[in-house]
Amino acid sequence: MTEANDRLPLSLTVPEPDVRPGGQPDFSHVRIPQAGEIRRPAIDEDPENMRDLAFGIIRVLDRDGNAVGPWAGSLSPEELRDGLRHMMTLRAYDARMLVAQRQGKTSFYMQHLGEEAVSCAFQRVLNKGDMNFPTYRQAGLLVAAGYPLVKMMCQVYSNDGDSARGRQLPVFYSSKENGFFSISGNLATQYVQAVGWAMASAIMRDTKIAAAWIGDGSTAESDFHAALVFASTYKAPVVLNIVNNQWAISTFQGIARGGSGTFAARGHGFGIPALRVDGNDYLAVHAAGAWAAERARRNLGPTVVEYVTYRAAGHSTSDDPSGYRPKQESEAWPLGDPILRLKGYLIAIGEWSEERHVQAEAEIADTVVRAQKEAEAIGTLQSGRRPSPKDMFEDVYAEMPPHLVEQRQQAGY
Amino acid sequence: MTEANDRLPLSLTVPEPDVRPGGQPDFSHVRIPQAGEIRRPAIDEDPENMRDLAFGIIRVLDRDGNAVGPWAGSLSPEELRDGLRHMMTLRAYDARMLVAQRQGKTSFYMQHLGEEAVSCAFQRVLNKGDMNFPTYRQAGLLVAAGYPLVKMMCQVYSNDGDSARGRQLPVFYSSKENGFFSISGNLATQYVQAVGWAMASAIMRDTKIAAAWIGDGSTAESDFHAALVFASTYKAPVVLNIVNNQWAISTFQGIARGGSGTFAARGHGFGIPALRVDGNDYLAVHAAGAWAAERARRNLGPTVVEYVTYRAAGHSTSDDPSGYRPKQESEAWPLGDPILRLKGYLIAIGEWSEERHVQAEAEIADTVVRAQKEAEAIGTLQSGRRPSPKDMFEDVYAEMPPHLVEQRQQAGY
Amino acid sequence: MIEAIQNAHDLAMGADERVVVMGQDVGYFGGVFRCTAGLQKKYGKTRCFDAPISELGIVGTAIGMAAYGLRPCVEIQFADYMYPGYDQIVSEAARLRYRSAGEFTCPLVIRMPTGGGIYGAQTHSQSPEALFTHVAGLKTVIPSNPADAKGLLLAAIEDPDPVIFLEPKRLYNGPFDGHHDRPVVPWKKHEAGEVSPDYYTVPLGKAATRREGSDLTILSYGTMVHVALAAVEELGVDAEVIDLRTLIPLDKPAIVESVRKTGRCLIVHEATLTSGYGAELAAVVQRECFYHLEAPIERVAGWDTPYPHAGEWDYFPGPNRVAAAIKAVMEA
Amino acid sequence: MIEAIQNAHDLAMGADERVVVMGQDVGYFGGVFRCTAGLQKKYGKTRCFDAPISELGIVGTAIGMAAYGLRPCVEIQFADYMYPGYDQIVSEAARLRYRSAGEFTCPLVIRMPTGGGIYGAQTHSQSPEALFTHVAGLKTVIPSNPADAKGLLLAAIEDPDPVIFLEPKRLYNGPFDGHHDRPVVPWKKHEAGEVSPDYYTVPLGKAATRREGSDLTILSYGTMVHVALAAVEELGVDAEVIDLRTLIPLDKPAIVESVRKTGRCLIVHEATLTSGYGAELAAVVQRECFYHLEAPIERVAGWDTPYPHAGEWDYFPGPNRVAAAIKAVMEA
Ligand SMILES: Cc1ncc(C[n+]2csc(CCOP(=O)(O)OP(=O)(O)O)c2C)c(N)n1
Ligand SMILES: Cc1ncc(C[n+]2csc(CCOP(=O)(O)OP(=O)(O)O)c2C)c(N)n1
Ligand SMILES: [Mg+2]
Ligand SMILES: [Mg+2]
Repeated sequence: MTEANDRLPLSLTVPEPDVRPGGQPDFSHVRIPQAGEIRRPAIDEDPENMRDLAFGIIRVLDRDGNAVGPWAGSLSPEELRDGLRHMMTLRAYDARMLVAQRQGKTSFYMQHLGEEAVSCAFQRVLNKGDMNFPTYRQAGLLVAAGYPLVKMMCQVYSNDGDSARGRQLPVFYSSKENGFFSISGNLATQYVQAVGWAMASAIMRDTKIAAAWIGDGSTAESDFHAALVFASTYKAPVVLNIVNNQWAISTFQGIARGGSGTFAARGHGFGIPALRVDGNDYLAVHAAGAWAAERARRNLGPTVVEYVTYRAAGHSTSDDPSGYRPKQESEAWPLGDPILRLKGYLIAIGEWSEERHVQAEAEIADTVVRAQKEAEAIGTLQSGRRPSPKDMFEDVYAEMPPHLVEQRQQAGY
Repeated sequence: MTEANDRLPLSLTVPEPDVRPGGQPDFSHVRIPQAGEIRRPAIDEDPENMRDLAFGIIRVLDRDGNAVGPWAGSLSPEELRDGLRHMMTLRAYDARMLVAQRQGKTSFYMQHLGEEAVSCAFQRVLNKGDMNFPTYRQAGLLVAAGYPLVKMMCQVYSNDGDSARGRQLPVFYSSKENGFFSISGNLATQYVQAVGWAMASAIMRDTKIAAAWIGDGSTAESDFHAALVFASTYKAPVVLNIVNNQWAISTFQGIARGGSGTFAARGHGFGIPALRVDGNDYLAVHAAGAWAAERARRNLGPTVVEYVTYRAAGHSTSDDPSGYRPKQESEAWPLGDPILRLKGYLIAIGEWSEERHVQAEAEIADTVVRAQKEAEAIGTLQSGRRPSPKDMFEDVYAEMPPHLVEQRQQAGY
Repeated sequence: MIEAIQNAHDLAMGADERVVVMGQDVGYFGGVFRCTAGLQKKYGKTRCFDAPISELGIVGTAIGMAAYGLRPCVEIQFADYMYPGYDQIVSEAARLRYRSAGEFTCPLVIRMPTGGGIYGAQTHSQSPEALFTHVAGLKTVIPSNPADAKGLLLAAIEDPDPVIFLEPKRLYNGPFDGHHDRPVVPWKKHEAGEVSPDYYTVPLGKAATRREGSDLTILSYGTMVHVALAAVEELGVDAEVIDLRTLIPLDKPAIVESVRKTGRCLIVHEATLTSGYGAELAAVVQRECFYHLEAPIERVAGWDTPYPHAGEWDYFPGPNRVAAAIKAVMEA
Repeated sequence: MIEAIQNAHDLAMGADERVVVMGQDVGYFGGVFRCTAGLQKKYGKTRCFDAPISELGIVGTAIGMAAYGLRPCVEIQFADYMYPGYDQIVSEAARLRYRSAGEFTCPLVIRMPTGGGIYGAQTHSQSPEALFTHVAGLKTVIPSNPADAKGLLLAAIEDPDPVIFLEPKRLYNGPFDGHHDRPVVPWKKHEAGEVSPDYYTVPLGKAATRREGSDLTILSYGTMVHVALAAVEELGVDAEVIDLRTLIPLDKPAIVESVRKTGRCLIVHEATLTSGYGAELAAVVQRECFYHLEAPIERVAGWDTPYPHAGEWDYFPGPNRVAAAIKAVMEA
């Protein structure tokens, strides 16, 4: 070993977002491919031959409201109107629940503003019996599956109508029936569970597939790696979704992503094919999701899909993003608003109109308000019918062991 | 959601090695590039432009004993003779310690048979002050650094000469002075620590670099992922070594690797440049290690290096590989024996001879035996001078807290 | 005990196709301790297979499988290596039923060899049971002999909730009374070494009294049951020795009845003393038996240090330490 | 308390360039609880920076930094999220000095907000201290007021070994007596809310007596100290209330002296009861004070269930439960 004092000192790189509050958002350097530009490989394409797809952005809707390119055409106008309604419903629902939280009717809330297309469109590629392992920001999966808004609200209010007995933080829904796995507060844990669930389906020679969900920031967690290792090894029938909404609370995506250009690229380390998609383009999300789901169903194994989107609101009701990013950043975001984009397209092809849209908005507002009334008639976090404290001791185990019986008695029940 | 009963049943893929005991080893499908075939990129090459290097095998020594191609020439004959001696010493040391274990002089031992080049050659690319974070299978780092064999043996014997007071399993050495971080029994944990150590050097604007070590099987662990995330994000000056010796106890490398062709490819998910090297070629290991170390020193960040080698012996003294792989597999392994290859090269260039080799073997055997006598004069696990039980209570904390003082007294000390 | 565990797997897999086995080296090779030998051959490689070296992945995928409806029984190669999977165990397996109010459940068994006595040093000797007993939603089981190991493992696999199944590795090949310098006794020479070939279960939550006595009660589990029995015989004291078998749920009635009878209590485990499961036992016993206790409850446990290699037998709480503690309890 | 913790960071970083701060959102933004506000601006982004969401990576790299010679002080955003880093804490940070006989050491502080009371439900409310106190090689600290928080944190950063620093998040903005329906009291109205701007340390391993008394001894820490004091005042009982401040090493003399004086003991913590740190305290007290105890030691703790959202105040061991237990101890 030799001495190396002649060396220049090292220095630590700490990635920074381009702008901070006070600065002018500028996304001009973000390369956004044209709609229709990215090719659509065969379903059974060798991952090694489609590396480019992890670095582009699959887009279907162009700026003029046309659906173009090889990924277009996966949905009928009827289905697209459904999709529009789902996204509008989710946005209206979010808005009401946000207000309800501000009114003290619950403790906490998390919105999807700007990201509605991702979960709403993806749900439509699944079959009954398939299972999502979502994060807290995919309630669109439930909305698009037709899960009752009242039940969602009862969960948010932790009232007596909550099927999880008020045990979970608001927005931590669960619905086996609707292919929505119980949400965990511990980031990323669900990702590897989804792989196990998919492995089970394959072990049982079943036909069900799983969809794993994770945020950009959470890909840094260990569970993400384990999920890719196991999915890659056992060729599990699972779609490995990554929702890159640019932010993890106050931390921009560059901290989790590091030196790779994209999150989709993570798949390449495992020989897993990876797509990168415009997450604000309902048609693109659906087309890419369908492609990946089809791979899983044909026993071709996992696919990584990165949805490029933007978290337009705060991380949660506990967060104020103006502390770490310019207020105008959301508007400057180049991929636009998913609802406006789909609406524009439907109008362009003569399947929708401004009038119908206004009417739909009113109908949806009405539906949401009625659901809210129904839910609040049961109760909110602080008033009305709430789960009994007695319930607190149930479901720790299938059968209550003596020490919990004793504690329940001590608690007075 | 629609029903999907028309689908064919899924099935689980469980990768299997090509042959099991009773079968005939056949490595003919393993593509091994010619020596000299793989290009040598500039030190500051963009990772995206050198993806191919994760899929080839950098080789310098060809079958005829020539050193060829762009990676040749990093070492003088003198240095190569040192390298040969280090590898021979390690092999002789292993052989003695294996016998010592069989004789009951210690509880456990792990050999390097067939993998000597990896650690012996890599050590020579480091400077004083740099730090290895090794696994249990890189004792060559110590041998090549000139760490006394007697001290190594005292560790193996857990005798009173063991600087770690007999606390650790045999072969779990530690030497700060020699850039050898204390070995952990928990696989992979050191990998991310190496990244932190390297980050510290950069934070302090120092010039030291770190080298992380991991086995093929252990890359599945979470720490591997965390290491790549942090190294990639902060551009830590670290070399991320992966020793692919084909086996993790009884499990072949395909289980950890999954669908990616190589372990080096893992780097691509993070934009980290990756090399894949003939681990049985002393010159290739040195050249690739030097390239990666130079990147780190120039503040260009981490490099993944996969060493392709073969674990010729059992995993440890607790393991009998004939239970899970053909006995002849080791001989069939196409990359040959690292000692024989370097010896052949030195002879071919006129810098060594059979006679000198025989003489060196005798000298080394003598050195090892003398060291062993010295170590055994202190003691072995079951006899002689052993660390005092009193020591057991030291070093849990810098200062012994009252409850440990009490327990030590209870123990009679 | 290895054969008993292997046999329990075999019977469970034969009886229920939802039982799958996964872990490092458990497939073709049959496990580094051979507890899964022959299973892959018999049931196929999609029912018993090798896992990557990721305890997180093993537990995490097993949770997904359990939620799907399978009954995974997975192996962690050594209890010392469960930590990478601890988040999935604590935050996920233990809570899934609760947080979904029973909509999703996790019938999962996580087996792991535990304890020292094989010169495994600090990373092959740990007894982390207290890290499980503190977690609501988990059951924790630890057998002390082959017959129990089989029956408890079958009960654990049948159980609708996650069960941590700790296997004292020093007992794999025979009972061990702590006299490490004496010849190894194989199980076949021990009465509890006889294992019925039938499918049977030993219920979770029930302790076993290994020796009746009136002088004091010794609470123990796993390897230390044998050590305690040895110390009792050597001292010639009339101790009641209770083998807990299941730590959670705890068989409190059996413990309380015994200590109220004897008036004295010693707790023996191999895990480090501080915040070990013995603390919980002491807290329970002093509360439930306060007016019957004639002496302070003593604990014999591993020292609050990592498990050293050379000093293995200085660390291990052998019969001498147990005997000294018995004397202390009797003479107090 | 937030300002006190921020200030301790500031002073430590100013005094010692080896002190570096890392964690999720701790950099530009200053932490979700604002405990690191302004540090990046003042000391630069290589001394205080955001980490990826990998608790393993945060602890693992910090161990490497500590081994290098730095003094990392890292934040885990909630104690509930420490599990992915638990292996690195237990198997590595806690053991590095021991296994290398002092050649490599790990002067590392791991801060994490703990406890409930903010409607955080099961994944923002946990009190996992017992999972640290069982691990040899770790020190575990938990302050109950701003003055202690600052002095203990500075002592922890100075300490040559890994220290787990638990911050009761319900105390961040004021003392909390458990009466959740009463108005929030800010720290500035509380005597311990006054924090000297100077650099000072509060030694690890020393408990503080918050109230002297002769009827019984209450052992507690963190938020529950305030709850216990409230219950004592409301009942009008003459209790001695001890705030442990450091769980490991434990200030045993202070505890033993007090219980021997009062003859009765109640232990109060928020963590789940079974195998909680209260068990260790009960085991120690019954042994050391056996002949002075006039009643069984009682424990008031969180129920052995996950922390529910809607039922937060049914779960939290508030003044009523503490008062009932005081009565039980006094009347036994
Ligand atoms: C294991 C764990 N660590 C930290 C947190 C705290 N936390 C909650 S959300 C969040 C950011 C997640 O960001 P991302 O994955 O990008 O998802 P997004 O919120 O943007 O959808 C953090 C750090 C947590 N819940 N779990
Ligand atoms: C966390 C953890 N899990 C499991 C083990 C048990 N174990 C020890 S070595 C080994 C195989 C490692 O294989 P590899 O990483 O390929 O290294 P090699 O032995 O081939 O050098 C296993 C599974 C361990 N030591 N630590
Ligand atoms: Mg995000
Ligand atoms: Mg290997």
